[in-house]
Amino acid sequence: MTFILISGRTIPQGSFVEHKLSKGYQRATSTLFIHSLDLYELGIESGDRVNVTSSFGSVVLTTETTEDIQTGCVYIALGPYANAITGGYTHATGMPDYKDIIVEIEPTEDPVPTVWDLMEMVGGVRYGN
Amino acid sequence: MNITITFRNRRNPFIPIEAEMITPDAFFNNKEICVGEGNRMVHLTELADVGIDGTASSVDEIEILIRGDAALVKRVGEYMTGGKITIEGNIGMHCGNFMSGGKIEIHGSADGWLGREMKGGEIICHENAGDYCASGYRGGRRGMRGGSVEVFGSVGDFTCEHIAGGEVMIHGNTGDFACAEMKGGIVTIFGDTSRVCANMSGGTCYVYGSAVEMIPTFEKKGTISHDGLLFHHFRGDVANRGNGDLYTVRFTYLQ
Amino acid sequence: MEIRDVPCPFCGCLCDDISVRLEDNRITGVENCCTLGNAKFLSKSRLQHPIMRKDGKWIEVTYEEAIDETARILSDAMRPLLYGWSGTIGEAQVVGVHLAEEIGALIDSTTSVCHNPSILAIQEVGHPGCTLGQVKNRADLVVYWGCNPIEAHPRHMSRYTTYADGYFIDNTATDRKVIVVDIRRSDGAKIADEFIQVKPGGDYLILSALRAMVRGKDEVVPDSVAGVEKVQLQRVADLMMKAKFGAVFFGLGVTMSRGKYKNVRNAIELVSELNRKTKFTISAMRGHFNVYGFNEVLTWMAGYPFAVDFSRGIAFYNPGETSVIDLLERKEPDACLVVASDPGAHFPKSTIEHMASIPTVQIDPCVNATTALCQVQIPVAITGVESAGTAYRMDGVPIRMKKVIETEFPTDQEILERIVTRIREMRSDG
Amino acid sequence: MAEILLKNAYVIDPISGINGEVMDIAISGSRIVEDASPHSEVIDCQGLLTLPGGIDSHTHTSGTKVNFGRYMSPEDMRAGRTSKKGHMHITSGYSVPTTYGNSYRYSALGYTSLVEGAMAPLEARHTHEEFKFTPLQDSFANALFDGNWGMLRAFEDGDIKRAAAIIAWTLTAVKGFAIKLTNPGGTEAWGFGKNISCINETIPTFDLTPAEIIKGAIKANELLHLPHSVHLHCNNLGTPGNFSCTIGTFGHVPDVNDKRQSLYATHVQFHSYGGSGWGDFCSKSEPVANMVNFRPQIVIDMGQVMFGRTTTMTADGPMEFNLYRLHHDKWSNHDVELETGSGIIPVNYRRKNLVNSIMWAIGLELALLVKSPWQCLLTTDNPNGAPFVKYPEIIALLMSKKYRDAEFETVHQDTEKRVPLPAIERELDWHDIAVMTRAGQARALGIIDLGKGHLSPGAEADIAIYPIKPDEIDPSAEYEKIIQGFAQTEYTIKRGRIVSRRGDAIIDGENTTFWVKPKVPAAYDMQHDTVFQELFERYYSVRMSNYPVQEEYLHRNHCIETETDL
Repeated sequence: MTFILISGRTIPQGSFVEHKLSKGYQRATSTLFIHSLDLYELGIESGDRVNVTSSFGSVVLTTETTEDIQTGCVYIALGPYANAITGGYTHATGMPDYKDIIVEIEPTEDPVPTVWDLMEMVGGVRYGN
Repeated sequence: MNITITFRNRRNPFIPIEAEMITPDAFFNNKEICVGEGNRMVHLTELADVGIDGTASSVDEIEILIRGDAALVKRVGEYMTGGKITIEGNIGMHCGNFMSGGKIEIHGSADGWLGREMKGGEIICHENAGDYCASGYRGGRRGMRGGSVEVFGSVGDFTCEHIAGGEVMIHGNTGDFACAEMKGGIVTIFGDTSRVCANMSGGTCYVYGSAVEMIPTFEKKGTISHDGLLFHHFRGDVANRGNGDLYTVRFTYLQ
Repeated sequence: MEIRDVPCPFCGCLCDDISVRLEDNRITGVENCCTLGNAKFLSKSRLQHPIMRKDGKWIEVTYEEAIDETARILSDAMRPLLYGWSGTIGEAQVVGVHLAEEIGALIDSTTSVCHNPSILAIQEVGHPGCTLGQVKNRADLVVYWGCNPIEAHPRHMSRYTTYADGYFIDNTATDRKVIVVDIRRSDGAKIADEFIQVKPGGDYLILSALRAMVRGKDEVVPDSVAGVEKVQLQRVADLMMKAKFGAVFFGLGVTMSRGKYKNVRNAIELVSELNRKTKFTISAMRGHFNVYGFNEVLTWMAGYPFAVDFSRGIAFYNPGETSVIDLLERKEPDACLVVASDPGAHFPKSTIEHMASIPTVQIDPCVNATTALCQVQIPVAITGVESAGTAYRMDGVPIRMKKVIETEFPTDQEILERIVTRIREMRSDG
Repeated sequence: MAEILLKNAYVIDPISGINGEVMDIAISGSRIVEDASPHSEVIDCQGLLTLPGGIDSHTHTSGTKVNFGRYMSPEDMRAGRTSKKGHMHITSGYSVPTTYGNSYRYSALGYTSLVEGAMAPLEARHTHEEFKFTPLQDSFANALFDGNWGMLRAFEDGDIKRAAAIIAWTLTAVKGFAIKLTNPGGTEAWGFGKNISCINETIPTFDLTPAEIIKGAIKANELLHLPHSVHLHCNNLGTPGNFSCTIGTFGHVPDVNDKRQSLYATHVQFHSYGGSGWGDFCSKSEPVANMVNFRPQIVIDMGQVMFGRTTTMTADGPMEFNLYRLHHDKWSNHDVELETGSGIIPVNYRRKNLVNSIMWAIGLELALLVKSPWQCLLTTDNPNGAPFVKYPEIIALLMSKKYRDAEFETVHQDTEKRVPLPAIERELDWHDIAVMTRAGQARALGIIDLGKGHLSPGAEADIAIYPIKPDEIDPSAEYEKIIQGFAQTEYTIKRGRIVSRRGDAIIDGENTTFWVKPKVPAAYDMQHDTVFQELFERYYSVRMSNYPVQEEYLHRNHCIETETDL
């Protein structure tokens, strides 16, 4: 199914900002908020994982139901998971399209990657564990 | 006088080159042509083969041909007053900035800010142009003021932003916010456009295709026939006390 | 021991009433702080020593080695990029700007990916604003547009708006009205007197409609705008015009949406228009505690608030060309120094791919996502906890950050100064 | 210690009573001394005009508002860019240059001291940060008190001493130099989008009139024995017919200080307008100048307008909004809680615009009609009337009737009917100019005793040497030479060091910040006053303990402690 993805700041994301490699930060930034009707359409339940794909990449996220967003839109906290599917084109304004990203969402059994995993996918090297 | 500049391959092809001295004027005045490559200044000949043929008694007798990969060569033709520049392939940002005379013809595509703050002369781009084609500078209140720009392909966002004069023709589509803050001049878009003429205060814009996400604060003035087609005539932007004319064949609002 | 009135080094609210309890040079308790600030004051994890990547593995190095390597990387670069800055003090930012000037670098801050559009808009139409205390004392109408103070600036409402006591406000609970415009029915929306749920891309169109209405030109506006009923917009326009003092706060919902700075420009022009009827101000909800400080510092030193290119020996500014995302997307930088921010966690994938492919150095107290992208990381004191200096609040009020605990770690200012000195030495050695 | 001997200098030093004497000046360390040491570096001035370093008693170069002027104007920034050169950092900006730009360009004009005209106390730290990067001039900051709630409440209660105590605490806290009132009452009214149109109108939120605020501030100023007088930006700036308000204001000023004026009224050009609207707008420089001529207790500065682009910036928020409505261009406003306001808009003064032409004439008329140059100082209210780089042209206009006439030919043709300028024959001489650009400022600011504005032994060695031989130039006819000569010094010397040579800053320099600290008895120490504390506790958005500007921001500084009558 096609959705519009919006990203923004959240309290949990903010409070783990100094601990970007923690489980808490991973949880806070890899949760996809989605309307219950849309979950129903996808045939999954809150907490199930989905593969989210834009024209810039794809990433596995965990769903969480919400009524605070309109159907057809999904919401995610700012962070490395959102960025895995965000493009670097800015329309020559300097600001990438963090909001209003067109994505395809389908259920998956694949695991949610860690932040280190994501960094290694772009050519980085994890430090410590 | 014919000048041929052929850019060679570079070790790091991603570092942009700033070449504001590539103008008929600089060659006419026999200037030493230096360009910026990253944070270093180098002689043009370090990056390109330069061939000069013949003489010129005025700037208008100078023709520059640019070959090789010039997609990251910026500011070509800046402040040019006459003569001609032909680019065989693509050209980098800010081509024809502030130009007041002469002609630039690009056989490939142009990157952003093509003809920024242009005052006169002519630019023809045979493929696409990037964002801010025929626009102004940051914070500037007047964009293109005179001359003409014709793009045979499509253009990016913020095309003709702040335009205050001159004539622009886009044969393909535009991105979002074409003709934003338009103050004067004439813009013709033969394809489709989005949120066109937002906040315009003056000038005239024709859209032969479809204007999607029309700004909701334009006054409908009926329809007119033009060039064999029926156009909806809008006046605005009312939100900005504007008095510009927007003519479009089709339009839709965001619902 | 307790230290009072400590400014919080987290968000742009820069709350300066925090009490910090100390035992043996360790913070054991924090009062008055929100969840976000609390987490920062009480944070324990940090990088203990400089690290460098060698043959794909991390090794520990001395500060001198790390600084040497950084100086070498920056000296060799043709298009070095100095990025970050929002999590450090003005005094360190000054050194950064001098460094950029000296080596012909590009310098940009996190502004580029948060309120850059606000600045572009301000540069087109100006900015009718005020300090936060002015809102606290006078505003009888507060508009939160595309921002969510409860999540991003948790004490904004209690210190400056909805729940704050004010000189001209008898009863803050009843005398202040709140309008929320957001794409999500956020917690803030639930307490609003009027909530406009806007469609993606709809902000600009709604702002235009409101401007026309404030001008008394309701008749041009169609019956619904971007899915919002005209009658609701009329109600909102009316509330705005009837206010004695209205204050608009806007956030990333406006700046990051399609159209970017045009959205902000339209919001500013609505506020300017409203000033013909009553008093109105507009303010950006700036994120990092000193993101505004970098804009101030770079402006007085180079003339522009962010995204400056010094490569030609003068300051050139053109966001979209000289801004960090565009530069990385086009693979221009051949070296990068990251100071006090975490682009690894905040930049689109393709851009950090390029960072990982060039020599990148990070100056930061903690291991973060960017660590993985670096060749070198130099740990430093935590600004505002372990080192003092100047920060600018989201409204431009400068506040001196405090040092509340002693540390062995050098400050980022010291490290930057040592890098500059080392580069000069290398140059004079030829 | 550096020692310099300036030989054969053509010296005009009005404070010392020297007018055009060719003499030697000896410098040792940072001071001027009687006798040169034999080790001195000798500079042969060859009869070049040598003046004390220039002092700008009202300019906007540093702080929140100025920086916002830069921030919002990339088109102005790109109009004045220079690259790194020797000790000089890059600079940007034409009408609002970067801090280094201000410092280098002022130094090239021979200026060694600058008074920032309007510092919001809450944001003082910012001003001091920029002072740090203004290396070639000493800095002074006028602190804004026009809407200071603590002070206004004390005035409401008729308690001048308490008002003085609050001013003393605030000046000390923010390291300010003098009391600045900008549109008193008006900036407070602007908090709710209103303004004040008359000095006798009660302001909406306090039971006070502007006249009462001004009179109260003058009394408080003298109770504190501050070096400078109250520094006033009158109400109704820029409004047709405002000259009566200006004259009315001057009428309220008592003569209470025998060393200097009791009121410094700034940029009076903007306050000398006749007419009932823009249609019959005209100059009222004559009655305003007459008023000044009759009242030695008043000193004004010109606020000269020059044609071209610039940026207007002032604490006068409502006035800037009016300008915005006229121009419909970009507009910034920044109210500062419990204290003041501010606004910024770009403008372009055009010769072909009648109002602009009249404004241009009025500034010159004031300088020519005020008899004593000590009472009318040269400013453009930089950058409001014009960027300070226009000073040489203004000097030439004042010295040459011929130049004025030539310029007058180019302005709007109806100007002649609205202004007295064409009929004014007066041409100022070298001495007048020296008074209007340094000596008068030093006296008005009360800093002669600190060694400013003169060249007698013991004075600070702040000296400007211009490539002008006064005996060989007829300023009246050769005005081009005046412009060139004042545009770039041969040498600018600051604290005994050559800081600028033919337009280039040649050392990094280091400036001194001058600030005042009135000695207040314990009973009047607001630090421990519970009512005053409550003002912070309840209404400010920063804590009282975080308000004062720490010593870290000052570096080299000179604290002027004053005895008080509290």
